Amino acid sequence: MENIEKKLREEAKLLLAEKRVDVIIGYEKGTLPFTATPCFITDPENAEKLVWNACCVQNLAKFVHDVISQHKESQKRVKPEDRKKKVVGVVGRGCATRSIVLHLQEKQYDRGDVVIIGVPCTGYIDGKKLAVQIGGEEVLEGSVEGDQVKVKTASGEKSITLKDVLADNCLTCRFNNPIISDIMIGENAPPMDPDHEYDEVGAFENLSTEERWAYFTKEMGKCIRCYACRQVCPSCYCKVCFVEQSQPRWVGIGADETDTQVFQLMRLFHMVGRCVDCGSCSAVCPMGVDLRKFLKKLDKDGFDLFGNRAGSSMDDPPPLSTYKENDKQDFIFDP
Amino acid sequence: MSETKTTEGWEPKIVAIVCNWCTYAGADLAGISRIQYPPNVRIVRVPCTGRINPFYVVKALQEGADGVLVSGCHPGECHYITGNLHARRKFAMLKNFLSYIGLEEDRTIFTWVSASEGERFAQVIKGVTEKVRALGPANKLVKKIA
Amino acid sequence: MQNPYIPMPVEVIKIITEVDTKDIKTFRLAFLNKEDEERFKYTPGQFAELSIYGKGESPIGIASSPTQPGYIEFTVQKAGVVTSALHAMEEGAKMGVRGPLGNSWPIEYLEGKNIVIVGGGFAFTTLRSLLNYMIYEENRKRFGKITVVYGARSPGLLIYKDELEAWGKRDDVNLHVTVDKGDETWKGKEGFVPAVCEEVAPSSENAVTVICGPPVMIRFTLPVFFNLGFSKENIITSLEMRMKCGIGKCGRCNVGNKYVCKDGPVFSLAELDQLTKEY
Amino acid sequence: MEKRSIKKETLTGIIKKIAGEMRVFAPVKEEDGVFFRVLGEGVEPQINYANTKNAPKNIFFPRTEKMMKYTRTDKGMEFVENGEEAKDAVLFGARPCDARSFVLLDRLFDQEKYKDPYYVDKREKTVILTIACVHPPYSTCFCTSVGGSPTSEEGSDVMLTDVGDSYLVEFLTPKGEKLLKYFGDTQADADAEAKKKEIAEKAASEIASHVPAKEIKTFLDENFEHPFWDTIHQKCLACGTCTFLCPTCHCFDISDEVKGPDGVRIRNWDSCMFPMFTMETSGHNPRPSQKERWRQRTMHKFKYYVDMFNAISCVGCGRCVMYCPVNIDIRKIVTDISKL
Repeated sequence: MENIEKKLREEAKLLLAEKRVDVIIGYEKGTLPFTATPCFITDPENAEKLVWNACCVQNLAKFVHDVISQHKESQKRVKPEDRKKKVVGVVGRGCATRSIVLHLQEKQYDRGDVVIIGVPCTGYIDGKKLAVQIGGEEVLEGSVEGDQVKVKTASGEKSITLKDVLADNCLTCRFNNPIISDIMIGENAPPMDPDHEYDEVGAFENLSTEERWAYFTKEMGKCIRCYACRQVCPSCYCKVCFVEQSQPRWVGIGADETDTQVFQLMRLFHMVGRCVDCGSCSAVCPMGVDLRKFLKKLDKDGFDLFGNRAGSSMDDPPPLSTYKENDKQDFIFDP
Repeated sequence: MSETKTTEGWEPKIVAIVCNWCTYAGADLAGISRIQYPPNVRIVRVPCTGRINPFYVVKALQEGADGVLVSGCHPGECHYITGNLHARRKFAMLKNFLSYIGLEEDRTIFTWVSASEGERFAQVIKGVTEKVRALGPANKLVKKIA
Repeated sequence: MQNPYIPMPVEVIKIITEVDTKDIKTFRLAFLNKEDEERFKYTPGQFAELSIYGKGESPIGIASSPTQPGYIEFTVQKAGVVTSALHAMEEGAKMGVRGPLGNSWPIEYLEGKNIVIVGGGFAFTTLRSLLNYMIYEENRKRFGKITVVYGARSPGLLIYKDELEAWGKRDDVNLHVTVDKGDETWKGKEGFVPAVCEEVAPSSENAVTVICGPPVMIRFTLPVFFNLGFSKENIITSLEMRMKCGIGKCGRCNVGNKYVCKDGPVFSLAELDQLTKEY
Repeated sequence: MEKRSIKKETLTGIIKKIAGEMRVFAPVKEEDGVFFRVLGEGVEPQINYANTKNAPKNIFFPRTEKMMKYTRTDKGMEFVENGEEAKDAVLFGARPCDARSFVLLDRLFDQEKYKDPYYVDKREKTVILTIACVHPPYSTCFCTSVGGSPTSEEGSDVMLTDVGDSYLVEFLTPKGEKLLKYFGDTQADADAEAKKKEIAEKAASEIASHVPAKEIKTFLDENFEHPFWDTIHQKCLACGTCTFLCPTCHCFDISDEVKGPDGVRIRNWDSCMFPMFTMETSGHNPRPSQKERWRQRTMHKFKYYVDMFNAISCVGCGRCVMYCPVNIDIRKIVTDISKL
């Protein structure tokens, strides 16, 4: 891991110094234990700040989209002959590159707008799982050493197996190496355990309708409508979200719990063939809503029905933007 | 069927979102041919099933529809060539997903009815009404206010 | 505890379509409860939240003058959810009004001074209120010379046409109406408001100018008044911001350490200089 | 001031007894967090917890609240009634920082000219029982930097301090004394009071985060335009986590909802972090990007509120630090500003 970090910094520095990119979006150390936070590096000297470890959570493709679209927006006010191109470098793990593939398929920007520094990924730590392991205590200090996580809390030090605190989406990740990249750092990471990726969904499907409804309403009842899930999602890039449209107004924001259910339901549904299972939405949710339980179902159905896995290949377009004559239609009612 | 919820005097309210070229014409034909079918549907006409935002279905449920029917042209007969084929994918996903979160499967029904199928239209409405009647009044995702 | 969020019921007693494009209308409202009319004591320059149940509220400047008892008027452009609903209303409809809100044109400060009113487009509403207040028989002597420059893009977009005619006939109001571009029937001035102000060149001697209009008009008009010798204290304008509560709680019209709804919307240029440029 | 002493193990019983007679909001364990909720029957109020995930502001200023109801008649929608009136209630288990947040919110909601009846009504009818922090709950706590302390009495009606084998119960206001009867007759002795003083000093000294929050005002006064603002927002997601969890953030939106013949006007939390917050109908947005929004949030807390109400609008609870999805740390921002 350290070796990767070192190479990453070197490559980033070079890219910036040679002006092949205008900015590099990566992770830097955060202010709290076990946090790495997105950073934007423009000065080659600052490439030293970059980190790559099990605390790097967010899908950086979100920021790639933001930076490029903001730049394009700002260029509209510039005379055509004076317009500048902005190239964004990004530290891309498997899921982030899937999102970039998706952005490219959805014509959000061109391949030339982004330089992907591919990194192999072995998963990130799920803060909520970690909290459970240490009994909800505050982490005072922490580090990852090999396959062990060392945590210091007020009641002492503890060593936890990394695998026990890795996020669920990482544990069963099918694409933990970049789908596309311009520069690849290090060797491909060993595969995770994708054979079990739908276990949870399968178990949930086997519950009764009422049990599933009870779970759905319980989870959505936690939502405080801060929209962190939407904001962090690389696939949620609409300029005006349906939630904020006022003419017509699709969904209310308060009074009734069904409004929140409908908001979440429709946001989730917008992820058909577009969710790369990066886990960012679940990771950022301050209320711990189990969004993945539902997103993974869409992923499963997308594969079962249309053989699609979002962003897994440039040649495999989002399933709802295409069709096949012989698509399954056993759900069609025939009286 | 031990615990079917039926409220005294309750009649299912069904929103049917249908395409202009096939199913709406089919409904017309049913009318012209004086074919009887239950009066429980409220028809919303759209140009093509491909135009239907899945939100329409959810919104109808939230506003209190006991069931939602979506019907368009048979595959291969779309006025816009492939609108219904795109729609088919959307609705396959939507139906599964609504059922997954715990909505009764028969609240949302998708089908095809062509312009010449007046009889089929009546059969569809009959079938849907029966299915929804068996489920009883919708109580999930239904907005309440005040 | 008086609940400042509850609107007072009013009836729309008259609707006047002001412009050719029909998207600006004046609504004359009468209070359904007499005591509400007492409560709603306002000064020109203030605004109110017009409330349409089921649609929401929209902050609109009061276009009538307190010297016109029995009703209040609002001139509204059709734009968002509430204003569209308002435009769909008919005479006799019931709605709500909450206010009066905000500060007002500084009447006391204006007293004894010569007043130059500069308005553009449909932002003329609260200026009309001020003008009608000043020229009211009992009030007129409290103010000096009154000069009015009012402009719109085209003759069809001028609002309060009947009143413009009446004001034009008065010898105690020096009225200049201009349009950016006239048509075959237009016999008045053509030209932008700043140019007309320059041409009219009101003296800054003991004078205050009250300006309200689109930002671009204000931007080009201000230098004209600086050149004429108006000090920043004597250039007064009204800000527009997105507002909800109207009483300085909900936070969205916060600019610097002011709430535009509560501490404004009227500010002198001197005051605006102290404010962060976030409006 | 009345002071009582109660045995530690009796506290839960006392709270439950009060809850049998009126509404009690208390910290309750829910899955992986502790939240302020109405204490239902058979639910244990948390006593030994660090701090709740949500700030208790939602008790006086809920995330969504009915302001009035109306109904459709032949003549259109007509007003029917106000929102519900509050009932007597007790907020148990607030931390001193959170209790202090109400004093700050009062300055906005409870002004001479315009009182916010929804907030004020609930606030006036609720007795606040605070548990002093014997140890700072988190390393991110920085209450002492913004005018509070782990044992600050500001905003509390009754304060409980764990002095070892018993709780010292101090009734700080007449409103608090209404609860006297629940806390027995054992008068607190001088010993307990001495102990408390000791605890107060120790707890304050244990606060690990120090932030020069008061020192940055002069910078903020003069630097609305400064390159510093150009970068702090970059990674901000524009979500509302910081503002929604903040005990002192109070911005809201008003909207109408209708279904069939019934309608309500409601208010919902809003956030200066949201792009739509200041968007005008015309499309003009005075704060067009996240840069302006972050500047607003910083300025509002550390300058505007000070100008308007003579207090920093931050109680140092550290929730925004802990829960910001991208680790934008207000402590770091303030510290960085102080170095400029």
